[in-house]
Amino acid sequence: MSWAAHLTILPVLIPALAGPLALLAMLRRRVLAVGIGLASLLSLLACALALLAEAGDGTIRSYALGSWPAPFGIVLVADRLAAMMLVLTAVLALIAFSHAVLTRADRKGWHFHPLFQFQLMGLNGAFLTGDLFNLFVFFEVLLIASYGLMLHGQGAGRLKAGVQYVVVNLVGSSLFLIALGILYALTGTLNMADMGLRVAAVPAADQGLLRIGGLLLVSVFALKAAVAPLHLWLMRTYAVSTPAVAALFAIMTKVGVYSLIRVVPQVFGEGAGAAAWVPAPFLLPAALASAVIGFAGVFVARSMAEQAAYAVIGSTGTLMIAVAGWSAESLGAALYYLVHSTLAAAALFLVADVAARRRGSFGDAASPGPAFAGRGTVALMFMAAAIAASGLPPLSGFIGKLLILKSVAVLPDWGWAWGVILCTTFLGVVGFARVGSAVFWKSADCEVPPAPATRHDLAAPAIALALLAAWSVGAGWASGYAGAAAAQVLDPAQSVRAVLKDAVS
Amino acid sequence: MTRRLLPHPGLSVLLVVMWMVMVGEVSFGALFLGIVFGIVVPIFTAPWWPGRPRVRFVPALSYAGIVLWDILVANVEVAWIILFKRTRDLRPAWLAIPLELASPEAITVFAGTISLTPGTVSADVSACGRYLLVHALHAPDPAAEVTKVKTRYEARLKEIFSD
Amino acid sequence: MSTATFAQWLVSALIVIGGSFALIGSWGLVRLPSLMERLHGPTKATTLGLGALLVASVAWFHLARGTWTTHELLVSVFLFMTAPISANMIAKVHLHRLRQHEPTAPAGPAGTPAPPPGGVDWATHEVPHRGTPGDFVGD
Amino acid sequence: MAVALTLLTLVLLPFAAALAIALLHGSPRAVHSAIAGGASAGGLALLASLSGPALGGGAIPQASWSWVPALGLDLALIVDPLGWLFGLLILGIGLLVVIFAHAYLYKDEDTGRFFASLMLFQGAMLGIVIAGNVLLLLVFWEMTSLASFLLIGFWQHKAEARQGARMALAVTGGGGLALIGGMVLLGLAAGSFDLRAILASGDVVRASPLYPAILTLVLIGCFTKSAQFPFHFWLPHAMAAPSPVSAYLHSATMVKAGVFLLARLWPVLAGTELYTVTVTSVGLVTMILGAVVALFRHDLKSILAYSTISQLGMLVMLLGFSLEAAAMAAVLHILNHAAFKAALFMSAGIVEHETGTRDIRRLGGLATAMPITAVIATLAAASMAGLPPLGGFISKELMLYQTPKLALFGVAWLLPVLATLGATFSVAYSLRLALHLFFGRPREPEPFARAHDPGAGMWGGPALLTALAVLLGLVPMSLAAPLVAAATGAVTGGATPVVELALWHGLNLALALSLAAVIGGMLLMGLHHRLLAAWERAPLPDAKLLFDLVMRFADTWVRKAIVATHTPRLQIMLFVTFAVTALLVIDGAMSGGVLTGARTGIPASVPGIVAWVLLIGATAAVVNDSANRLRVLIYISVIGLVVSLAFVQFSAPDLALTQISVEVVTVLLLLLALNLLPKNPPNISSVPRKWADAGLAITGGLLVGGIAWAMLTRDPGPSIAAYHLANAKPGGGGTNVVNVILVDFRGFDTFGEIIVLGIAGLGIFALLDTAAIGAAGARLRAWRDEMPRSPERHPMMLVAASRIILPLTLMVGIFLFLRGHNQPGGGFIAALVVAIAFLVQYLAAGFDWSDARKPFGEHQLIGWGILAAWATGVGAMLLGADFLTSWFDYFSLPLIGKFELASAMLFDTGVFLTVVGAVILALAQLSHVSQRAARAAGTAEGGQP
Amino acid sequence: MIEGALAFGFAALGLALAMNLWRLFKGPGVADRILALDTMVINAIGLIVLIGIASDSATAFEAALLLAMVGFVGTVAYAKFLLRGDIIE
Amino acid sequence: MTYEFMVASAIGVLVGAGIYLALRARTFQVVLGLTLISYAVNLFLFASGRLVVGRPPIWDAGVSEYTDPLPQALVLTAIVITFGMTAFVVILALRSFLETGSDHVDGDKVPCDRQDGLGDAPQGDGGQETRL
Ligand code: NA
Ligand code: NA
Repeated sequence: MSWAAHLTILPVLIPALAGPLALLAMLRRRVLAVGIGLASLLSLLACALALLAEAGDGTIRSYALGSWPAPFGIVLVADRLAAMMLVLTAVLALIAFSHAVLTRADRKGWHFHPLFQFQLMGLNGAFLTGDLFNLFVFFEVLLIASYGLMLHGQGAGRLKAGVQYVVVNLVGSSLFLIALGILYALTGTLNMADMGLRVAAVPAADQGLLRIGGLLLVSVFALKAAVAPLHLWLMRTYAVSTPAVAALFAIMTKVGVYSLIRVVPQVFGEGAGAAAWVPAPFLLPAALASAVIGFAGVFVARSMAEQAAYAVIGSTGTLMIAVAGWSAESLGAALYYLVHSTLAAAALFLVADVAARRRGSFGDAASPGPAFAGRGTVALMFMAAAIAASGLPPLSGFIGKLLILKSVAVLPDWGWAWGVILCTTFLGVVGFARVGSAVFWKSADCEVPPAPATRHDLAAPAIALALLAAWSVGAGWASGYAGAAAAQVLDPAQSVRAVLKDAVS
Repeated sequence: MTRRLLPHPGLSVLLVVMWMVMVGEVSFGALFLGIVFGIVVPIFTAPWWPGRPRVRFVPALSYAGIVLWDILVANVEVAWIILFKRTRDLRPAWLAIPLELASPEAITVFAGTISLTPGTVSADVSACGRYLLVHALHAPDPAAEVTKVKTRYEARLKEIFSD
Repeated sequence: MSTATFAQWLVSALIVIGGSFALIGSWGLVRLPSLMERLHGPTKATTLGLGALLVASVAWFHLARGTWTTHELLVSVFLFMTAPISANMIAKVHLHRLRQHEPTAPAGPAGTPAPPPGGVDWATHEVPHRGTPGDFVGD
Repeated sequence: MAVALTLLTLVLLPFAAALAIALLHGSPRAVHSAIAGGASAGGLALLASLSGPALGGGAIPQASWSWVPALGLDLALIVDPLGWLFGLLILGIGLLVVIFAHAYLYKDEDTGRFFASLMLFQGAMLGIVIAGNVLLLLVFWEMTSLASFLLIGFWQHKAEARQGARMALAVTGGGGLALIGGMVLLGLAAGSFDLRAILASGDVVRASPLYPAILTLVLIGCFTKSAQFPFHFWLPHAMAAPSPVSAYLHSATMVKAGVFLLARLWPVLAGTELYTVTVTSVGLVTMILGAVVALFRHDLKSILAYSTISQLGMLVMLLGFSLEAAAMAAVLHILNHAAFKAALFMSAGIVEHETGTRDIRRLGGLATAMPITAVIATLAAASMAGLPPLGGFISKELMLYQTPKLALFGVAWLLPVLATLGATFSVAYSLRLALHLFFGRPREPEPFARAHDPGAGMWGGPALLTALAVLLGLVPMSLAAPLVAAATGAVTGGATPVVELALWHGLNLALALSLAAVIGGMLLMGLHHRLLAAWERAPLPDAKLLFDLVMRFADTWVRKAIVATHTPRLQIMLFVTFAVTALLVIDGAMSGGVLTGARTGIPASVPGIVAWVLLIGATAAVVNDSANRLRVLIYISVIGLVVSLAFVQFSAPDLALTQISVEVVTVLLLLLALNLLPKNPPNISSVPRKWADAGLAITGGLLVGGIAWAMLTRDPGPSIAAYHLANAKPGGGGTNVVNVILVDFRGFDTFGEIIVLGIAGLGIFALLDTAAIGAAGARLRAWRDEMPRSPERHPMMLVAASRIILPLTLMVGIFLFLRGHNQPGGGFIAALVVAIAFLVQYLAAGFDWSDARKPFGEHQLIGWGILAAWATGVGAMLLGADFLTSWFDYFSLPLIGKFELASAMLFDTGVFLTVVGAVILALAQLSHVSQRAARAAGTAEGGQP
Repeated sequence: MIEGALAFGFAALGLALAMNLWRLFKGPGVADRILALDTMVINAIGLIVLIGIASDSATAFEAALLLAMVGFVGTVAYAKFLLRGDIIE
Repeated sequence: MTYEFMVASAIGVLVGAGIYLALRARTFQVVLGLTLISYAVNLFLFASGRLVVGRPPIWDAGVSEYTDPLPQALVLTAIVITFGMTAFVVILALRSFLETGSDHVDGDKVPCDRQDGLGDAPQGDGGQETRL
């Protein structure tokens, strides 16, 4: 077996190696840990890109762990969607990592680098696995790592928020296990593809139970994705996290979205009886509410980080509006927008950090502060990030929203969807303009803090913005890929063929 | 060298026996592994047991036999008290037993024996280490009880733990 | 009497004895007047109860099934080693609370133990003197 | 190809200039203005090169590159006569504005930012007018809002600049969002987003049920941008911008975008009753309103702003007629208005620049001090007033000529009369502007004393524009007719009309109305003092106050709502989570199926029932007694014990072992934590909350219990576990199927699981490491344990016993580890047992004494453990198998006999090391912190140990 | 016959556990509760042994072994907590 | 009474009690609630393999009937993970209490919080650079 055959598992194995190595190295030399982290990230990016290239033609790679055939062992499945998420994760991780290192945020506590690697391992595993229980395990890996990262730097605010974040997620994990128990009890399998086949055979007397299982699973994903009303945990958690970490967390809610997109068509598709398209009646209203709440939060936010956190909720809502369409077109739009909103949220958090660093004691509060060094440049970056996050042209948020508008126009409730998307954009624009003008235009009569020694802190947000620009310029290819990924997800037969091979006759 | 390799030889023997009991089969392979672990584990745990009490093997065995018998009897006695003795007839008492034993290990075994045997429970040691506080469930004559315990157990333990 | 019947008899008897002693121990826990008296029940009656059950088990698997199970022995060893420690610690808690005049820790019929002769106190109330067996960790 | 390149260059040039200026931010002003001017001039040249094909009626220059095919968004560019006309205005006036701004801007101003923003705006504006795809048009449309935000807010230190910028962004950007909706709907209705295709499908669109929605949304977009009533209020506040910006944005470009779009979509949208009535009446109202207000403003730029509103109203009204001739009038007036209004804004800028004020009440008689400016501004104002022989006259005539052709609301005279009224006020404010500014006596000495004409750099541009305004009246046929004709044709989408432009049309109604307007205007001017007094007494609504009120209201209440619902309260988060889940479960349960299945139950034994009572009782006690924390832990131990017994009873020995050992570690952990937590916290939940929580809790319990019941009473179907049972021994080399699943079939889960535990250990370490410093450290130093303590730290019997228990327990751990593959046990359980053995040491002999003797570091154990598991998996890869593929074989050695070696053992070693490391790390750290706390307290007590 | 004995054994241990529960709830002192829990563990070991005999399987014995081994750790920890607050110092 | 009913009802009671405690305002009570819920969840997941007496999943040549081993493996993994998470949340709650002086779940000050001798320490932001 050649090494190329192991490509699928490398995104999990690389950080799983780099994590302990960084741990052991960190006890001695930080530079070594940074080097290990960087090497890991670069090789992760290379692997993810290679997988993307492989998946581009529609090939679905399946990797049987321990060589046990599916559905008896655990399989990893690398299709277009998984590859896309892996690339996004790697890119985002590079941005967050470089910001942490350049701003020395990684020194503000123990174990930043191992935790960061384990976080990536959890994310990549969640994106790759084709097994429902294994998904739970990777959820836990990424969660426990996120607890550590979220608390990085500590302080009362983070600790308070941390308690809430952890407790809510523990409840989520419990719900996940209950859902898994129900589904295993009914289908006798854990492999997603296999379960998708077996749900059709669930007898009439068990339909209620099946639907309950599906709904519980979906509610767990919604909790992770911070879909209203299960979003309450997010704001403070993200707003108080170390900004480099918050930037990385931009993808955490997307794990929930991803899982929903992955599991619902695969397991709860047409043939699932009472559980067919299980979240259908609830998803659109919840998505609309999320978008409204999120952008209302952006509208009234009193600090840049708080605003960014609300923007995450709003963008998830927007994204979910598209997901609720469950068509190749709307799901494609959702995936395009998913990448965009992840990068945009990261950019917002990072710019907020840059501003806070340079404004001294004024932090990122939306109130007039000193005319700090490099204000024009930072203002421009904020504007770009805000344009992206609110969905104004020319950045990809606009294209994403257009894609969503167009694709949901066929839904019966399209009027609501449109109204909410357009009105929330308005709220976002006004909110960002207000905060931006307060922070970057208005000056308070106060001592100007010293200019930072370096301008390194601008690098990571600049990369994020550049990527957003690239995502806009390359929107043709990107939306095409996203659409193809969506189509592949919506045709579970493809992954059934790839995963179960001859096990299914 | 022997001290290094076998910091607690008695313990090593005990561990090998224990291993054989756990494995539940008599084979050279099992014995081999048992001996390996019986040597390695005490070396590993030696830092946590810096003292090296010497134990005489034969008296220890006979002591164990006596104690086992006493346990049997004690249980019946206590059962009898629990079932049939009225509370107002019960004569519980605190006994302060002067200790002749000096090593903590020996005192512990003594106290443990007292706890396991007729109607007595070791509750505490004095701050100076010379008295053992024992609670007796039914001791109409506390002094006799003290004497009995000292002669039956402590004397034997002195022999077992003597250097 | 065949081996099998003997086995049946023996095991049955041991089970009944074991069960009875366990029950008596727990009954003592219920009926005896104060903590120190109750402490006698579990540390003794139950050990024999359990011992009988463990012997029953060894006998059953050997006589009826022809296999030696020996883990029961280990169970007893561990119990005999740990039961006095548990009792000791619980007694210490009682002594401590007695000294603190904790209302939920009444003295019981034996009263409060007098300090040992020689002007010292029990270890629960006074730091064990250096160099004595009670000060064990210093070595 | 050449055309394509030209088009692309045309649209990219301003952006390139913006980028260049931004990059050369630190360079002197001349560089910035040179780049900006050069780009504008270059654009003009490119545009000129396209004039032949664009206006000649031949093949219209267009090019298209695919951008987002999935969306139908192409980078399509097209220069038709309408686009060309607007391009000319954008670039031409842009060039003049650049020149003007170069002279106008003060010394220390950030010209880099100014010109970069200006060029950004120019590019966006140009993009709007030459976009060949409506989605692309939207891109540029919103970009103009953003760029204008930057330009209006250029003087960011001024509050009115910031507010004006935000208001403009809110209104035009918000309108743009409506436009997005309208345009996407339009595209969906027309089946394409290509402009030409859309323009060709007017009938389809107008017949579509979506038409009213499309029209409404598009009109909102146009009206907001072009400051039509009731969206007009942002424009006056945008006057906080520097005058060059106003001259550019509010004469020829930004505000004209709405008019442009109305014109652009004329073939698709115009002609219906709805369209005509709406657009005409909105335009009419705006025209009159703007003109009336303009008469009573005192700020020069404010007067110009309202006049702009009025003039735009006229344009909108004309387009609303849906008549070719009206469209032609509109096109001509676009040209005229651009010329005179840009000239006027620049003149206002000059006046402000040279006198230091824009308040018309402080100025007057400036003609003597600044004659050049006076001539320029007066002529431009005359054109605005529609006086002959200037360009404004001709377009106003054409407008008035059209008014009787439409009976608005069925009343034939309504339009002519009201339009004339608007024209009357236009004459009036134009006259006032010129007269009060340049003629009469100076009202205040100070501004007048300063006043003088600026250099040619500043007046050159307005002069050129005024000359244009004059010439448009004098020689309209040669100067404007071909362009107007072509553009009109482009607007209507029909054939190019024949255009007759002349000052004299003979005696007709239009002339009469025009005359009436002039006379009326003069009359109003004469009565200005009295009218002004009346106006200022009148209770008129202030749009800005209203807007601010609305915004503040929205902010306050949205903020209140968000704060009320989103203050991070864990209790609410959890309540919502549980409640939502419960509702979903109830919804699921509604969808059919039965509660109790057909599986035969297992009758319970007596101790089973007692154990059940134990569990229920202990659980109830936990809830009932939850304030007494130690007692609660004892109850928790009972629950754990019963659960372990259940696992024993229901054939799950591995689980029982795990539960038993985890239980002990959990109790130790909770006890350690409890020591530092408040011992008897008061109750802080209100009674109603308790009842609500209890209700939810009971619901949740019933639901989950019900699901469990439903599950347990159903027979299982075929499960993949059959494969595991069949292959554990032959394929996995172990008889303990659970263990083989853990280390082999699903070893990947276990791999993740040990990482979770390892990270938990690390996270706990990171949390506790800092507990001794900062606020926590201070608190720990102040820590007092109210509980009286026994002085004895290390009870002798316990210490002595722990010394022998350690090796014995380790031996058991090793045994459980080695046999785990075949019998209950395994790495995880063994690790817990070993960890407990060490914890007993800590418990008995104290942390320092025990820890000092420990030959391993927990961090290293975690790291090496994960690495060992990793390496086991990768080892398989090196041997050519998939990750974690197991290997085992049976060997035989003399004396020792047959034994098995399996890679799973190595993997399990990794599990073992990680778990030992994580558990000890967590508990030892926690104990250490309590110890530090105790030590700090002990020191305070005066040396008591 | 063995069934009868087992039934008796189960019943006795069940009753014993119930008595332990009574003491657990009744107290009065926290030491009584710890003692009740300790006794419960011992009775549970007995129960496991009986289950082993009844089901003819020795697989549960490790559970008994483990309970015997670590059961006292809980008791000691509770006691240490009450004596010192800090269970590990 | 069947074991099925007992297990199902025990799960229900544990979940109910767990939810109630998780909704309380003190971190320790919340931890208790989560602990009860996790017992219930482990039992629930275990129950997905149904209840079987006397057929442990230890392969033996003569035996053909076993209980379902898979849920057991899943529960084992879940127990371990839950333990790690519980340990983390306990220590986080404690740490938050030490930092803020309040054991309220939101870190709020509540009346009587000075009862335990944990006097108000000077509030710092606490974000120190560790000695790395
Ligand atoms: Na195992
Ligand atoms: Na637990």
